Amino acid sequence: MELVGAIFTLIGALVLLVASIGLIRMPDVYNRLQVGTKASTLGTIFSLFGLVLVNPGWAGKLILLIFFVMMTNPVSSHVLARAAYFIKIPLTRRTVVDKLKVSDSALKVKAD
Amino acid sequence: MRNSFILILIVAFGIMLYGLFDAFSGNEQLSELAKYYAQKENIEKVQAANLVTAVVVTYRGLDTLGEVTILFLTAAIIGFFLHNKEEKRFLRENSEIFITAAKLLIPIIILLGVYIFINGHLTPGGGFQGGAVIASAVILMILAFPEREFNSKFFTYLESASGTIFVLLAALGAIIGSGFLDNAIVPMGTFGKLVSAGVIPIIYSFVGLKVGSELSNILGNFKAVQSDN
Amino acid sequence: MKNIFITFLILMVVWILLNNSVQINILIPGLITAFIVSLLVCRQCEIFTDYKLTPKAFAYTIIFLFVFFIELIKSNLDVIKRVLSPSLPINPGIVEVKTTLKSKFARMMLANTITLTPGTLTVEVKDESFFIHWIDVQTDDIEKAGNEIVKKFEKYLEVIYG
Amino acid sequence: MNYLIISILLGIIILIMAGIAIYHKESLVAIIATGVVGLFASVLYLLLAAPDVAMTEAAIGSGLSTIIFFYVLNKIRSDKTKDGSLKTKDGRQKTEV
Amino acid sequence: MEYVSLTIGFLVILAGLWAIMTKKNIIRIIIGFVLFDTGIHIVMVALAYVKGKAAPILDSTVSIDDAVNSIVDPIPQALVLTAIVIGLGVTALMLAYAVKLHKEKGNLDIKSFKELKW
Amino acid sequence: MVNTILTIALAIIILSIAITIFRFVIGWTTIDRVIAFDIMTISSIAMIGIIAYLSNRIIYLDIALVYGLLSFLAVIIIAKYLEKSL
Repeated sequence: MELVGAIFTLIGALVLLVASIGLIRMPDVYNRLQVGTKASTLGTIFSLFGLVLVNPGWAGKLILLIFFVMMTNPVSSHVLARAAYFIKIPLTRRTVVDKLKVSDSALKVKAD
Repeated sequence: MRNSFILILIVAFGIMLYGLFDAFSGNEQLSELAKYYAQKENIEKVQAANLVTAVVVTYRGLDTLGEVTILFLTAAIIGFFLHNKEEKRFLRENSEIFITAAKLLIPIIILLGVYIFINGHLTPGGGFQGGAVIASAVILMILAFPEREFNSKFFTYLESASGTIFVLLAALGAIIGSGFLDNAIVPMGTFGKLVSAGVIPIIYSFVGLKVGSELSNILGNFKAVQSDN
Repeated sequence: MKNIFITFLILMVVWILLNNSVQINILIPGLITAFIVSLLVCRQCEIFTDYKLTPKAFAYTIIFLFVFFIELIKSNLDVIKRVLSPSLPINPGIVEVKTTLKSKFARMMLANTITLTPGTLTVEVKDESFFIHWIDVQTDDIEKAGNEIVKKFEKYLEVIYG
Repeated sequence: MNYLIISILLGIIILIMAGIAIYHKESLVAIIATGVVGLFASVLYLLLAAPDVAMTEAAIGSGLSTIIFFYVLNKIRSDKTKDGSLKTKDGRQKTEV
Repeated sequence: MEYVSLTIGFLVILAGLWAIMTKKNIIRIIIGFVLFDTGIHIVMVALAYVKGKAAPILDSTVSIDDAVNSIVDPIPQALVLTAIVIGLGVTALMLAYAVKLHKEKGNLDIKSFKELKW
Repeated sequence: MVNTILTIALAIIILSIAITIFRFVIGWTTIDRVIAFDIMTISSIAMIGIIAYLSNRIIYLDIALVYGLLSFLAVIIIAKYLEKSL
């Protein structure tokens, strides 16, 4: 059981490594944000879940931590993506469709 | 030219620091004072499992009082400097997702702050950290609902009340117990449980409330000064 | 009233998880604190009203979590495949999908789930349209994209939150 | 447990971040780098068996002071765009103060 | 490990001092001050470390009977804890002054504040 | 055995943080740097968890909680600053 948990943690660490590699390789901000959010969230969840298996006595705090990461990280990346779109960070040239630009009135500033 | 003088100065300072580094040979055991604090009978007298808390609240309690006073003065000076009447500004609407998440997270964050300063004598943390966490809940509220007015009067009252109770509890130690900030004025409880260590968790709770409201006031002042452009 | 009760319940669960034990001398300060905090913030806790306190909703919550975790793992295999392949097979774009959910909390859960599942990221939410950055666009039709991305979670959330 | 290598790596990270904080030309990046210095200093405190200090540094030294810096930076920037001395070109943010 | 931390602390102190002395922008000077502060805290905590000992919090892993021989020094940690909070207060105060100065002159270049130069 | 694997995992996490710092240094836009900051803090949470296991102290996990909270707050505030709606 402990060994399984340790291997889970190792997989989590590898996923975090993939997140950082993806951060280097992806072509524009939104793709980097996608890779970064997903891989880092799952990497952390895997690592902490592995620690739950290694040491079941700590389950309470670790589960709370997993819940916390799962709740906050997507929200922060959503807010960041929204800000990036608003300050007109360009999408990559390989983009095929941009539906948001059509209804761009959603993003008009009210004043200023 | 000027930079080279500064560089020489920095190098001289660095040599001085290297002297300190050279003279340092890692500690093998505790210093005499720390040994006194870590003795079994002294730990059982104070009953705080977290020795840092024991040092901060009882042995060096007056320092903490002075520090809280300094924070209060900082908050007062900043309020004096930056006081502006808040005007309406047009901000971009927050994302609905973020507002909902903030509504979910604010109670949990406040509860985390309370946990941190109530358990100050058992786990790492205490009044200052718990106060900082509560202040970050307040800042999350400010960010998520910018149209609500920041209620600085409430925080001022909370801060004064908890500061007064802190001083009263400390003075009560001098009257009933054996000295200023003596922690044996309430029943001690059993070592290592939540209800133990006498008056330490109570004092730390009030320190936490005080620090939290002071930091919230500072942040609220910095937010209010935004609006005069 | 129901709001305060649900907030109180959630805070108690968080308190027990934080303390990692259920002794009586830990529970009593937790009760007091959770009560005070839930009274303090009750002005903004109307988000919990939509949760249905029925056994069916509870069962669906568990099924939803299960589906969600499977999607999470699938999404990461997908990400790993994309990142590590030398040709970088991406085809990104922003598409629009519609949802029928009304409850605020359910919409937040849906947006979070979309962000954490394969190749999608919520960029903007406006009324009933979600604008989603999709790393591998297959269709730009609203209906088809909705079927592809949203439907599999929406049906559970609809039961849970109404 | 031998944390020596980990502490050396953390130290290298901290020094790189301190260099960025001093020499980067955008103030915003400098402030984020200062926050990261605090963050990894906090991990270093954890390795040095000081969890209390680590928590204080994470909450106050790295969290709240960064937030205060951002409020001040926002204030300074908004004045600057008002008199038009530093216009923002399309998209690219000029945050140098 | 404490040697490494001590070295890092000294280098961060020097970096902060360099920033304070050479930079012209007041915000950069305050950043230098924050770095200086962090460096001093790292040095103090590193000086408190005792080889191979645990954190000064007694629970199931550190027993009360053997506390003297199994914990690190708590006193510098307590001092650093208060010093960090005071550091936040000082930083906030300096930033408030910076806002005020910016309102007076319209910029933050240290060279344009000549009133107190003798 | 378990300790060895966990130490290797710790080293891998540090390596990923180092790669992220590379993005932080060369980052083309500010948003990229903020993403790098986010990933650094999230990785530090996993790192603190592993350090807590290796030192066998449950109390270290409180610090990870505070970390998670403050990284969320910092990202939000930077995003709102960039949107000019702070």
